[in-house]
Amino acid sequence: MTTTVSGNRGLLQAENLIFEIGSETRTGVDLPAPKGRSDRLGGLKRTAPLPLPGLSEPEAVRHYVRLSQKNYAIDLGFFPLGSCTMKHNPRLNERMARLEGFADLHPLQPEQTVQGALMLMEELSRWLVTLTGMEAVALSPKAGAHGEACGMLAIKAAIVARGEGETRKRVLVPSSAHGTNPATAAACGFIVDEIKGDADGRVDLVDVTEKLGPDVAAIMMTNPNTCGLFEPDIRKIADMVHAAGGYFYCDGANYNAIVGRVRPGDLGVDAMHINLHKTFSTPHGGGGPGAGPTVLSAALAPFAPVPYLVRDGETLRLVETESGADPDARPFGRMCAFHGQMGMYVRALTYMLSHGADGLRQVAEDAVLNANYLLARLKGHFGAPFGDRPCMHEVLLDDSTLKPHGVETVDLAKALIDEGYHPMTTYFPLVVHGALLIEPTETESKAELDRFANVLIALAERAKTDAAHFKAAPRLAPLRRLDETRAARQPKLRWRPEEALRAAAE
Amino acid sequence: MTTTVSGNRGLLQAENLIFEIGSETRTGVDLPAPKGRSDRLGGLKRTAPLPLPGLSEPEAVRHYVRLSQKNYAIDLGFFPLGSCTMKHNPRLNERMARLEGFADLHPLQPEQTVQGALMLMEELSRWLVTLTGMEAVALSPKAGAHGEACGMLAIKAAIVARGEGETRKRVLVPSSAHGTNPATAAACGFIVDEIKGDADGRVDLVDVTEKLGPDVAAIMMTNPNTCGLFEPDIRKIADMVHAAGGYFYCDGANYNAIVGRVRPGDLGVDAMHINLHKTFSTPHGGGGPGAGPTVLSAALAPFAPVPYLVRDGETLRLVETESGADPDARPFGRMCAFHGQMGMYVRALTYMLSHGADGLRQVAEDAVLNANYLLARLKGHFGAPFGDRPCMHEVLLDDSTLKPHGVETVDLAKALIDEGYHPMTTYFPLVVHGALLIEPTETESKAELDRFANVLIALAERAKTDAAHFKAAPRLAPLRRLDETRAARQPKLRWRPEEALRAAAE
Amino acid sequence: MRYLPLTDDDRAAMLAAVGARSMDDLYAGVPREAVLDRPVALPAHQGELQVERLMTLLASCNLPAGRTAFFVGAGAYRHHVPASVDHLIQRSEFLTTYTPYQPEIAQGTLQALYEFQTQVAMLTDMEVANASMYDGSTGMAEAALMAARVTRRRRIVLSGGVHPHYLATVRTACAGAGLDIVALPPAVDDEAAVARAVNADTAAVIVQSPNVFGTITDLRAIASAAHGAGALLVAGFTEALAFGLIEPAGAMGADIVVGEGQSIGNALSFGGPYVGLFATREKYVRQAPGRLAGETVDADGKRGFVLTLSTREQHIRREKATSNICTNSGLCTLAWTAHMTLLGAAGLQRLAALNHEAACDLADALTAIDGVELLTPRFFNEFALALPKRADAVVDALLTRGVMGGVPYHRLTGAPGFENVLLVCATETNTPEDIAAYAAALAEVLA
Amino acid sequence: MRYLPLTDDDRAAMLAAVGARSMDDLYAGVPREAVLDRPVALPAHQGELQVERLMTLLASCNLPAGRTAFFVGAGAYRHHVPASVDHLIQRSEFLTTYTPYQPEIAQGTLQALYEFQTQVAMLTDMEVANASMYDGSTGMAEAALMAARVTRRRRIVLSGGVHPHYLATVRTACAGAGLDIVALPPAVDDEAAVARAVNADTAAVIVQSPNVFGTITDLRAIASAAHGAGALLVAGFTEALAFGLIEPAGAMGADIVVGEGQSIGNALSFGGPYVGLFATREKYVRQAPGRLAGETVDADGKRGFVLTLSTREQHIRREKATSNICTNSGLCTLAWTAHMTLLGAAGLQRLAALNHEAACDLADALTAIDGVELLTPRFFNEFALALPKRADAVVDALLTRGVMGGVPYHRLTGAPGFENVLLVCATETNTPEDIAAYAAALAEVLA
Ligand SMILES: Cc1ncc(COP(=O)(O)O)c(C=O)c1O
Ligand SMILES: Cc1ncc(COP(=O)(O)O)c(C=O)c1O
Repeated sequence: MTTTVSGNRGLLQAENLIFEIGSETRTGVDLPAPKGRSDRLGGLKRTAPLPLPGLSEPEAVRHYVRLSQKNYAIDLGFFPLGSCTMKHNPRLNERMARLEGFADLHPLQPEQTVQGALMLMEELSRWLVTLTGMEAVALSPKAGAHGEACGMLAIKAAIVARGEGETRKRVLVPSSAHGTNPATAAACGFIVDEIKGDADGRVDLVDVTEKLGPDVAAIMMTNPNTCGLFEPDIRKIADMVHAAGGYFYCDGANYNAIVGRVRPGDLGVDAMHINLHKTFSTPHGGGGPGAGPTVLSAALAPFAPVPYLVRDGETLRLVETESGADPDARPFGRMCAFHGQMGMYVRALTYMLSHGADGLRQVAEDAVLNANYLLARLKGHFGAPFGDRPCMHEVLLDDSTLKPHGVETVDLAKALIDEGYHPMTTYFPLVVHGALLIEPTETESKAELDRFANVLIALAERAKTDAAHFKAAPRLAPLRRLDETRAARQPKLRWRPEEALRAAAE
Repeated sequence: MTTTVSGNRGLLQAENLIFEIGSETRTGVDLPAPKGRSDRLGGLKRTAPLPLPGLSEPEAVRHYVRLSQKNYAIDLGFFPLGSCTMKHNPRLNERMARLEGFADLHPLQPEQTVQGALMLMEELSRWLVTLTGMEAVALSPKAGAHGEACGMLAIKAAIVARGEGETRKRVLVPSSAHGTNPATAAACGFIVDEIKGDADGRVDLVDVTEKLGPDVAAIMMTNPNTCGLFEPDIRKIADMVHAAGGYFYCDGANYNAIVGRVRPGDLGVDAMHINLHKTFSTPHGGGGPGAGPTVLSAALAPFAPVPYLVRDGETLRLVETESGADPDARPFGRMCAFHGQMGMYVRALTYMLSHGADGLRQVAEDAVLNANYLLARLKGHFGAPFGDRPCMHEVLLDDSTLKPHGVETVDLAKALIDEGYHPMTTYFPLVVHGALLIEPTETESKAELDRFANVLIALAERAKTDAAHFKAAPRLAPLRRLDETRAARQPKLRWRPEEALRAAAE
Repeated sequence: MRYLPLTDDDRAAMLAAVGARSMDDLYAGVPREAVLDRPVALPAHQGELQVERLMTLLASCNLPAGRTAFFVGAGAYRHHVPASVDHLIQRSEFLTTYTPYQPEIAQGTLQALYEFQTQVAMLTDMEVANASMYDGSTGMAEAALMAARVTRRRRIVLSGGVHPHYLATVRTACAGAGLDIVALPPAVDDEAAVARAVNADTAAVIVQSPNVFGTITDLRAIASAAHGAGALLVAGFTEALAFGLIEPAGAMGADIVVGEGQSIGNALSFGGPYVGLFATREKYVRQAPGRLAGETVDADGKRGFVLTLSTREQHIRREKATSNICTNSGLCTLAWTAHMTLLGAAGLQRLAALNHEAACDLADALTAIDGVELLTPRFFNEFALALPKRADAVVDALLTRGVMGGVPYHRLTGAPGFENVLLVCATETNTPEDIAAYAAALAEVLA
Repeated sequence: MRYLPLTDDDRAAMLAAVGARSMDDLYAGVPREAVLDRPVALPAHQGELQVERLMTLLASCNLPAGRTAFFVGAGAYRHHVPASVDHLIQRSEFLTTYTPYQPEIAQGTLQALYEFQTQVAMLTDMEVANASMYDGSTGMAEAALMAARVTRRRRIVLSGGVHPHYLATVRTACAGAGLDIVALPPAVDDEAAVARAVNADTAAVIVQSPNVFGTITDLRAIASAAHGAGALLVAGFTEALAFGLIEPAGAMGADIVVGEGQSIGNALSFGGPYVGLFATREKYVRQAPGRLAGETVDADGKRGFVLTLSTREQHIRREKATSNICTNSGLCTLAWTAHMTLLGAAGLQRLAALNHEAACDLADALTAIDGVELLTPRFFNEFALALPKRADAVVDALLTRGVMGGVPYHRLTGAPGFENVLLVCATETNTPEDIAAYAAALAEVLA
């Protein structure tokens, strides 16, 4: 291997921490000098050290550009991370979010100066409510998990309003659920009761039936579920839950598979969050921000949190406090300061208008077609637990054909990195051992899918004879496999000035 | 070496030509359907094939993002390409150029609707004229070479106006000049007469003296010159040329070394282009666009081309045609349609306002200091033809210490690529064999310079024992060394549809 | 459709490969009656030009802050963000990537998060910080829940200076989780009352400094009251920039420091997305919510970064997780850390000083007007005024004079009381002319 | 100063390392009397916020095209450019790199140029194209010079339909080089006259189609006249988009096709930067000006791209170069090729059709007004009208009605004649309402 003096490798630039390259006296901004007038701090001037390093603009730009090139991204290649819906993020969305009339707007400006923003929220609500066939939407939740909390708190409020607050505490959550579902239920003060999956990757109807009872507040189901399958008995389950006096929370993370083709409202759903950063193409940004508007059924709509939107003839206003709420509204509270993720509303509505009702339907169909195409190409080469029938927008495979040769899910994932792909979601859902959850989305071309399938098939072949190749992967990424155990055992969560002294001393 | 099935290597994505991945029926735009009304084409509807491939937006974005990652850039690392002034390109400039009030302005809108644009041009002119100590500026030239033509045509017009158009045809050009200088002189109908350099890297005063005569129209000198040195006799040469009835064209590509510290007007210069894309930080964009406003002395100012700016009290207007010119103006013609590189004017003025008079002076000083620092660190390890005295903004080295070991300039350059650096300018200026022209610019930190110097010194050491390392470089770039001879011998300047058919047949 | 690469030919070929006659075959699992046979009743797809027109029209129905003399704060602040920040966060490699689950190809995001955590810890003078919460208010709710876990108690005391929206958010989250909220009555400065409210059942005392009235508070007395009772001190703040000038909560005994980071690197954007900063003591880190980036080495021994301590998190711990948070404020943290890196200590201190001076100048100018009283005893860049009229009417009247004069406190509570109190803020973006214009307009309105 | 990484400490250390006492030592080579001892009399440095304010103020003194019903063309065209184009060209790796002299680390730029050249050749139906000229007008000048080199003749004939700015640019460049210009008198449609003007001394016949009056011309007769006389046919155009609908010059016998590419991918930007498209026959390529990207292989036999045939260029051939051009329109070519890739043949054809229909609708609406006469016999998206009044006065009067109505032809020449002729253009950005507004306003103005 060619070694270099610089530590760089061709275009790949080594880059130290800002604490190692910057200094407290350098800065990348020019500001006028303060006048030096007397202060009004009442003696609370900072005495603590402030060792924040500064960089000049050229150094700062280079720092982040160099870092960026160590990342994989949708714009760079196929990113089939199941459940995460890594679809193309249109650039028009970004441009619209930066319009002065949206970006330079304070959440507490007088209402007469933000009518355009409120109209946008009203229009977004109309799209979400119409697409899902629900009664209302709470826009403010800031991500999917936050939307789950919003829905579960609405359910709680409805139950309390019925006077069953002390008795209905149990929430049924399938074992295949995303971790946020049980975590949310618990955070909202519910008791989580896990329900099994059946052999077909679906919620076990018998188990649900048995577990339903007067203490059940709700069921939290994902549909299409995390195995990439539509829950065929969903309507029946909804009716059973309703009959038992409970509510039906639907995790809408996979709504992109059915948008425009199926309305959750027609399935008996009472509450469902919509990850705008999944179905409606707002960028994931390396972990966020997202947005999790939560649609509500007629039963739950009165309990929607503040702020909510009210139209008075020509003008729109926000109800921002519980005391300001209309007589028929019984908001359960507030999810966050201000009005939610406006920047994401702009992007999502831009996307909706671009695709239109016809295009969104096509989005769902192409996502499902792409997944089924991959399933057809791959199922002979990998374990495909539920591969005997069509999937929705995701293909669930496992490492059962690799394991006998000493290669498991994580190794395949790392080998894919060398091949220039972001791995699929691994080891999720938990109901399948060594799960490989592939979500192609609708924004991949057939050529890209074929290339990916060819690589996976070639790797499956190679696994038969060359486990070492997989165990040593990745070799071509900016770093080799990272020691996650060490990171957790001896957590080092920040840089400390002592390191600089030590480095200088060495 | 790890081979991959996909052809990708980790993050580095293989990417085919658009002709290989797109198709004529695919598109990345949505347009309403034409109404199908009768046309007014007079039978000239296109019958020729139109095999232009289209890509959907996700595919197109990915295509160009992948391509981009195969480029080196200032934002990625040190780019010491001598004479090219690869300094940081501030992002504020980009934002300002995109203000609707500048970007969405048609060059032929009524003048009362573009007063802000004309004020900007006036302000830019004021800065350029004040900084250079000249009489006037022609803004419209579109790059340095275009500015050279502007200056030389002004000189020609002045000579013709004196009735010497047929007799003064010779232009003196030093052998160290950039290729555009002789090319420009010839394109303007002059006869190029090369003057020698002296042993100190400067124009040979004796040669100039001997070659001056009544047929000399002008001298074209670069100052600081292409060896990175200030021409110490410049004022004397200017006086001699003027005394002989000629004009002094100064190539201002290296103006960044003296901006704010020396005014070319004080040196006797009659015309000088200013590469806004060098001194004033507008981005090079992989080869352009640039901008080459050309400052003129009082002697040449009347001959400035149209369009030029006139202030009538509160309003500004452009003189766009020769017939519209003021009585005392004798424009030699027009350099281009419209008013030049407005987008670059915005960026350059933004930069000037940001740095201010004080900052621009500091720019020159830091550029010179950085170059001298590198010279001090490197001169013991490389040939440094003029390294016995301070340089300006560039360090000129050569490969004389490497050659005995079988390593030459090109090999060092390619080895630098593996080390993560863009090579310096090589084999220019022609007056030094195996030239290595390093221009650090003022936007590099001392740490970056030290790292670069360390790498160069280590490579100089390695060259003594391991020429093979250099001959085989680069190994770590997206491609190995390219066969430029083959490209020139069998030019293949475009993709052809037959290639697709052939590929399909194979 | 411009975002869809499949052509009709592709679709036909793929259906054939799959062995389906039509898409209906693939949706066969859906109950018949739930399948829509046509698009819903919403407009059809449109081109960029058309969509851009529509969105621009909506945007033009707003009055952007920068088109007025602008003095609105109360939890969101208008600052100048360097152009390079927005350029950098729009880089594809940052914008279009996910949570860094595969660290070998996510070192860019991970190193930036590690740097962010360190900067937040330095700014607040705390030991460690997480990789962000949704915003300051949800962060404060998480802090309350965390304090309850750490202390195994259920009583949460909040100062009357806490932003009413934050209070409502904390109340909602804590009610869901079954904690008890003791909210002190609205007060500009209630240090002593807060200290008195702590008792042996108290999990956390929550104070904000700067608080919604702009008041900055010496937390040391409250900290010792809290610690004496075995409670944690949760120190919130409305404006992260303040710590460039004022003593950080970490230096005054806070156990958790949490607040809104928007003012560094992020646009106002009508309230979101923002970025919650969350710092704590090392010993409590295993009870902290949210992602944490940590240092480790790769198989060759090279330094690298990973998400760590994930056994706290929902995807591992499910109903026992420290929080249900998954997606956080990724790209906003990048904007924050990039802006902070451009500032550095020198730039941050100067910026903070400019803000404080502008606010002092504004306070001088406005309190010179008859009947205007300054309520806030100590402040950074924001303060509360008592006016001789209802604040909402004054704000409306100022608006017709080109001034956005602040937030009527009453708007935030909707409850009776404080109707004449106006929250006013000044930043480095306010010119002396803005301040003069405000004073002139207010004098007119109150005359 | 935010763009300068050196601190004063750095400077001192570096001066010491260099062995200089001060910067004056390093400028010792400069004649004493020419050294300024203080900054020139211009303002001092300012922060981003201050500079942004100033530039925004200047920008606000303009009336952007999009804020009016806009019908101005005459060589620059307002089209919608997809948002992704501007995003892509702002990528650091494209924006902040140089001419691809080191091909191993410039394949991004080089492949994009190779694709650009191919697209230009396909669009114009020519064999090869170069990597761009500064703009259409300078490209036309280069074409004249090239034709003179190829034919070793000096006479250049230009149609009276050539844009007057182009004519002036060609005239200036050719005069400098000592060529003779024969410019036919301004004419909307002078096909026959052009053919007649060719003689045995003629190096090139230059025609534009679409020309400044919007006229599109069947070039076949002119081509055979030119070729019969041993001259080259240089076919210019004002609007590259036209070739999505009209027969390209390459299919009608042109030897060089050259014109303005701005309308694809590039903003109006008050006239620049734009991008000159330049295509020719393979046999003439060694006489062509400008950069050329070509395919080759690397040491491992992998396909790659380089700049090639550089023995034509100034840096090798110096005074014998085919042109002095060095920097060209790099980033504008990238915008062009990216936009063209998004369009593809299908999108291009549709876009061209929409433009043509808008122009036809506009012509119908305007010629319905008494006294308005359509001069252009065949057109793409632009045409000339004869008005009953001076066109400049009409344009001013239209402006007060919110309509930017076009360019008075007389503005382009400044010479007597054609004072009543107005050049009018419509594109896909004009709505039916815009067109109706124009017709209504014009009727009023002419009433
Ligand atoms: C099935 C499912 N549910 C919930 C979530 C949580 O959504 P968020 O990350 O937006 O909080 C996710 C996110 O990955 C998910 O995949
Ligand atoms: C010394 C010198 N002169 C002239 C030029 C030509 O300038 P441009 O490329 O802007 O035409 C250059 C460009 O590299 C140069 O370095």
